Amino acid sequence: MADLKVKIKNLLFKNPVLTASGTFGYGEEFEDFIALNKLGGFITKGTTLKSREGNAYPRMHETASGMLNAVGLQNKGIDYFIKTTYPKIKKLDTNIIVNVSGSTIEDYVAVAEKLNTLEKIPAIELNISCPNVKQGGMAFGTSCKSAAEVTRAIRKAYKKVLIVKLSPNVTDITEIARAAEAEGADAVSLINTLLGMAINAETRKPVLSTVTGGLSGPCIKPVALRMVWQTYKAVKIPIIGLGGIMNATDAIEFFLAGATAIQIGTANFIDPQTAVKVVKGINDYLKKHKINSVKEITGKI
Amino acid sequence: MADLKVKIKNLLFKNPVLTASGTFGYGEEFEDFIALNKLGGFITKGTTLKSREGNAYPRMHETASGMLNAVGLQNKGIDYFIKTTYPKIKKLDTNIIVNVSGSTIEDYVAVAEKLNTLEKIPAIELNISCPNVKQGGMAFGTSCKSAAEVTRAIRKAYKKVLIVKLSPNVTDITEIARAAEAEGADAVSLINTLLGMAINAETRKPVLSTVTGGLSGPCIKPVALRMVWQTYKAVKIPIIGLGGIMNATDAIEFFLAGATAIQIGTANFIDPQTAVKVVKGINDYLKKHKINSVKEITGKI
Amino acid sequence: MKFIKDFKILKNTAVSGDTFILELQLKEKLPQMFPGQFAEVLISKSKKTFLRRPFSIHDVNTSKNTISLFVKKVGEGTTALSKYKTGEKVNLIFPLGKGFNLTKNKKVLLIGGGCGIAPLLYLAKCLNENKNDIHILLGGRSKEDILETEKFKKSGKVYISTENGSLCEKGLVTQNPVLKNKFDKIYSCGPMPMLKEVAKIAKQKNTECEVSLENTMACGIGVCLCCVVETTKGNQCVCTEGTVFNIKDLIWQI
Amino acid sequence: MKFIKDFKILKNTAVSGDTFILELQLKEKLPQMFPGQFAEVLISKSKKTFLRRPFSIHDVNTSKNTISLFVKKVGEGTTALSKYKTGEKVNLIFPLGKGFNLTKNKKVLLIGGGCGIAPLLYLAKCLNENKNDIHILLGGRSKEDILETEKFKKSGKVYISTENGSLCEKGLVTQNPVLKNKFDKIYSCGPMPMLKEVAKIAKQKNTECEVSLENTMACGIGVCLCCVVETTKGNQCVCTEGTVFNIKDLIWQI
Ligand SMILES: Cc1cc2nc3c(=O)[nH]c(=O)nc-3n(C[C@H](O)[C@H](O)[C@H](O)COP(=O)(O)OP(=O)(O)OC[C@H]3O[C@@H](n4cnc5c(N)ncnc54)[C@H](O)[C@@H]3O)c2cc1C
Ligand SMILES: Cc1cc2nc3c(=O)[nH]c(=O)nc-3n(C[C@H](O)[C@H](O)[C@H](O)COP(=O)(O)OP(=O)(O)OC[C@H]3O[C@@H](n4cnc5c(N)ncnc54)[C@H](O)[C@@H]3O)c2cc1C
Ligand SMILES: Cc1cc2nc3c(=O)[nH]c(=O)nc-3n(C[C@H](O)[C@H](O)[C@H](O)COP(=O)(O)O)c2cc1C
Ligand SMILES: Cc1cc2nc3c(=O)[nH]c(=O)nc-3n(C[C@H](O)[C@H](O)[C@H](O)COP(=O)(O)O)c2cc1C
Ligand code: FES
Ligand code: FES
Repeated sequence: MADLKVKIKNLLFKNPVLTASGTFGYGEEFEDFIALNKLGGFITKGTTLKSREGNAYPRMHETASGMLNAVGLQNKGIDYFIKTTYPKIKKLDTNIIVNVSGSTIEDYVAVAEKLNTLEKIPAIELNISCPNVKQGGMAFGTSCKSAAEVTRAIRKAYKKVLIVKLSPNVTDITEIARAAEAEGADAVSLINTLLGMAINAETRKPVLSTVTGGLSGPCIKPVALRMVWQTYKAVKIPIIGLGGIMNATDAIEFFLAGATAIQIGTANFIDPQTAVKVVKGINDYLKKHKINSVKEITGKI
Repeated sequence: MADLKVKIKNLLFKNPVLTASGTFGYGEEFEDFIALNKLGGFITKGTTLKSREGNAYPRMHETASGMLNAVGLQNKGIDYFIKTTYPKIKKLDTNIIVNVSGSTIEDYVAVAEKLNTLEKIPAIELNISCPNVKQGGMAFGTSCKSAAEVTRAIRKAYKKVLIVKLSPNVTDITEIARAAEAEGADAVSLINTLLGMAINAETRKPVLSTVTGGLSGPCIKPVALRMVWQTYKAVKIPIIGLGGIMNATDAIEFFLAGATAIQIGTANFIDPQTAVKVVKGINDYLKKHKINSVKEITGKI
Repeated sequence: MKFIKDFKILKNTAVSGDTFILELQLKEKLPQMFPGQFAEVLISKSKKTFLRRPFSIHDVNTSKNTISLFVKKVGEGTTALSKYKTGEKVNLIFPLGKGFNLTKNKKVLLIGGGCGIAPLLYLAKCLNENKNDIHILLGGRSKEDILETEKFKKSGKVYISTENGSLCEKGLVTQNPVLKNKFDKIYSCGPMPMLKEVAKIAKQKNTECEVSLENTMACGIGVCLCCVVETTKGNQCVCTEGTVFNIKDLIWQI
Repeated sequence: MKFIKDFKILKNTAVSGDTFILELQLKEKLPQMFPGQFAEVLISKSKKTFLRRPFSIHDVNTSKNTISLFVKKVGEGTTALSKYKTGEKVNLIFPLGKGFNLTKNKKVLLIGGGCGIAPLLYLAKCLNENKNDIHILLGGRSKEDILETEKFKKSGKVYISTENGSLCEKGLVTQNPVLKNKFDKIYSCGPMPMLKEVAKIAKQKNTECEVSLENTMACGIGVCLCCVVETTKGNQCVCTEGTVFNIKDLIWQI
């Protein structure tokens, strides 16, 4: 067994494989398929201060090697999470990270403050990159100024590990990453979905109720890899890489590009066992190449 | 037969199907497969002032539903084009548009001026979005200021139809489109390739000699469609849409999103007859939906 | 409990020009499955099919340890699936969704439009075991769309409507005279406009009515939140809270 | 003239564990094809294969109107191709590239490493028709990699090297004693390191030498400019200016 452990600030992950927000529910949904404690961690669906109904149906469209979604942060709100979901999952032996979403800085801060008190939530992922909600979400993630602002506010309010999730819909992602780093982010995760669109030629209407949506899946992997590599050269904090990872080879590529850990997103829909297969595959790769620890390959192209 | 004719400024296209720069050589290469005069037009490989050897091999990597390229504008230069290529293709009954590339404004201008004199070149496509050349190319296309500057200079130097080809690697493509429009572009074409990257996990090296390359093919279609739609709402000049078009349905989607004409790029590699099939398919669609002219569906979602 | 398993294709039978039945065998013993449940099928031989495709469980044969899917070719994925041959493997996530609520000793009407008949065959069988008085109304555009009639006849009385009148009653399925009768419960699956019409009729007659919805799905297991329908309790996932809904819980813009 | 055509698979024959020969028949008369030319094959049943895949023309049978491809399974596309069955169709763009320059009445050596033997069989046949004195050197890691020997023997004298010595000479193909002899021309195809070694030997002996390169390709028809190799005339497309190059035109970092 190779050493798969990685650290973000003081937080230890038994392995570098997490699952991505919005593709893994709150973990429980996968218990029939995998042992959750085999994961380095999982990231919950984007959670907001108040419960949200999300966008109107249709919210999904398949594309070439990927999909568009326009869920719009449907969730039951942070209080429901704390009261109902957290007690059910807190015994899990893996890192549970809450993806914090919002449309105002005050909302973000309020959610983060509530999460401070949950013993078994060691980290939050600040989602400043959701393309499917009008105010907030992506708007914060597409300018350095607003990314800095929201990170600063959350950094003040939240004591544990703070991961900032970046949007790829920008001219220069390294600028945003540096802004988050400067304001005290402990790590950045990238990428969220690319803003895309689908049209039904027969009905001559947009497919999604919101017209545009977020593109995910293997189609975006080349863009994600490039952004991880650019960001690796730009910041000192660890990077969590994601975007189209379907198997261990993809994961290795992200490590080589500069990721300390990775997340499995859309792949969970196609094979709900992907994440554990990736853990095994990384171990096999390291053994085959006689590498002791996964940490050794981060950024090593 | 539905009316497939479209116009960009005063330039008439017999149909809205062009082929994209860098995927169609100088036309001749496709004569065994299709009758070039069935096309609305074709756009030459990016042509620069001096001949260029391009980047080192390897220059290509297949990705999920797409490919990365890092050709780096290999071409024999504008003088070779004028002396050797132009005489061979000028008799073709279709619009031959030269894709003008460069790394300084002076170079762009010099190429454009030479093209002024070629009777059978009714338009140029100004490539300010090539991600594979260090200076120039994409750098011009990722800020409003430099996009405006280069467009202004070319507009002064070039008398015929000026199309500016935009980069998708920006936070807001509508800004750049507006800048080009303000400086006198007659049309914009979008999108060029997304900046991506590939890594070989076995060798632990980047696949491309230049590390990053341009992503094209159906994987980028959702992003391209979105950008065409955004730009359609932002500018008054016609839009030439491209990015992942593989068939007539894809083309129709681009018209609905706001394109006046479209280009076939990577699809030419998979089926060199794609462009003529798309012409036929657009006609079939219009007939089936009882629409007289392709112009009627531009932007009609 | 949900499973992810490879099934072996025992038979791929063309039913009509554009429909076929896949009979799929599992090596280990099949878990219990309820009518109205579905499976998410990986179509690995289709170049353009990225996500799994959901199909209702059409029939279950416990002695052969098989399930069957009734599929209509509508696009890349289903067309590729139609070409799978005996002996090939397909991967399924199953059984998904909650299925229909089964009545006992009641007079029930099953209404299926087009390939909406898919979940109704197994439903009819189970209702039959529960000693219900079963009436089955099948509809389609023309007689070519009316399929599996003989199989349905084994569980109940069959009524047929075709839009062009090429078989039995002419008109929409929702115009069939059998709907004038009183039933204790209506079960239905088919295209949305039909379901809405069925719901309207059931409401008017104050008849209990369950419909199975086919919203587009990415995951089928309740995590992507793409398949939602508006209900009295807010947006609910069709894949986990449905696919079967009692119409009184749905907020439909009828 | 290049063509884009559907071919029917007459036979798909496993040659070894990871190689197979596809025999492909064209309905209309085959155009003339030269040894060393290749085809771009659309592998439509492979989910993950986006671009066409290039394969050398291994053999041509004008009486059956077939060509054959000799393919090694190395990834998704070739593995999917290996599963195609008799009667299925594959689409080809062909014939591509310039092919080898054929000598007449000369003493020639053909050197093939691994699946680099693919273009050499048809080459040997054509050289044979041209009344050359043909010597064929085949190399591989072990005897399992030495394939098609009997077919080659019909056109010339066959020499074999295996790296592990499990068949004939032990060592690299470029260490085979036959290379000590004087030839008028050497033709070679195989992995890059082997080709470079062959080129070195040919240069030393001042022997005319042509090699066939297998640079990764997107289009195969000279428009993407992805497949270039450095030559004395600058970067040239392997797909149109090659795939066969005289080594004196190549600038190799030997
Ligand atoms: C719970 C559920 C159960 C289903 N059961 C059956 C069944 O038993 N038999 C059967 O034949 N079909 C069933 N369907 C529909 C089936 O899933 C789709 O026909 C299939 O996914 C189409 O795949 P494709 O790749 O062939 O089509 P695509 O190429 O993806 O699409 C072709 C056309 O079908 C439409 N389409 C795609 N997916 C769906 C969908 N999920 N629902 C409705 N339309 C869609 C598209 O909008 C498009 O117009 C069911 C759907 C759901 C959600
Ligand atoms: C002109 C030409 C002629 C060829 N003739 C033959 C032939 O007759 N028989 C034969 O078996 N193969 C031949 N090849 C190689 C063949 O094209 C590749 O093996 C094939 O494209 C791999 O496809 P895949 O989808 O199975 O592999 P992929 O999954 O795409 O890749 C698997 C591995 O193969 C490597 N690879 C992919 N494409 C190429 C390539 N073009 N050249 C070298 N390595 C590659 C990849 O880097 C990777 O390591 C030829 C290549 C060229 C350019
Ligand atoms: C259906 C769906 C819902 C998502 N919801 C969220 C979310 O709530 N918060 C968030 O930060 N990212 C969300 N994402 C983005 C993913 O976490 C991930 O960044 C993206 O999908 C790219 O990774 P992938 O290609 O591996 O899926 C969602 C993605 C999908 C497909
Ligand atoms: C191999 C290759 C070479 C290209 N060369 C050029 C070029 O010289 N100039 C240019 O403006 N665009 C170039 N492009 C970009 C295409 O013209 C087009 O914008 C892009 O590929 C997206 O369209 P597609 O997805 O239909 O291919 C090139 C693309 C490819 C794949
Ligand atoms: S399909 Fe994903 S939640 Fe229902
Ligand atoms: S493969 Fe495109 S130019 Fe050779």
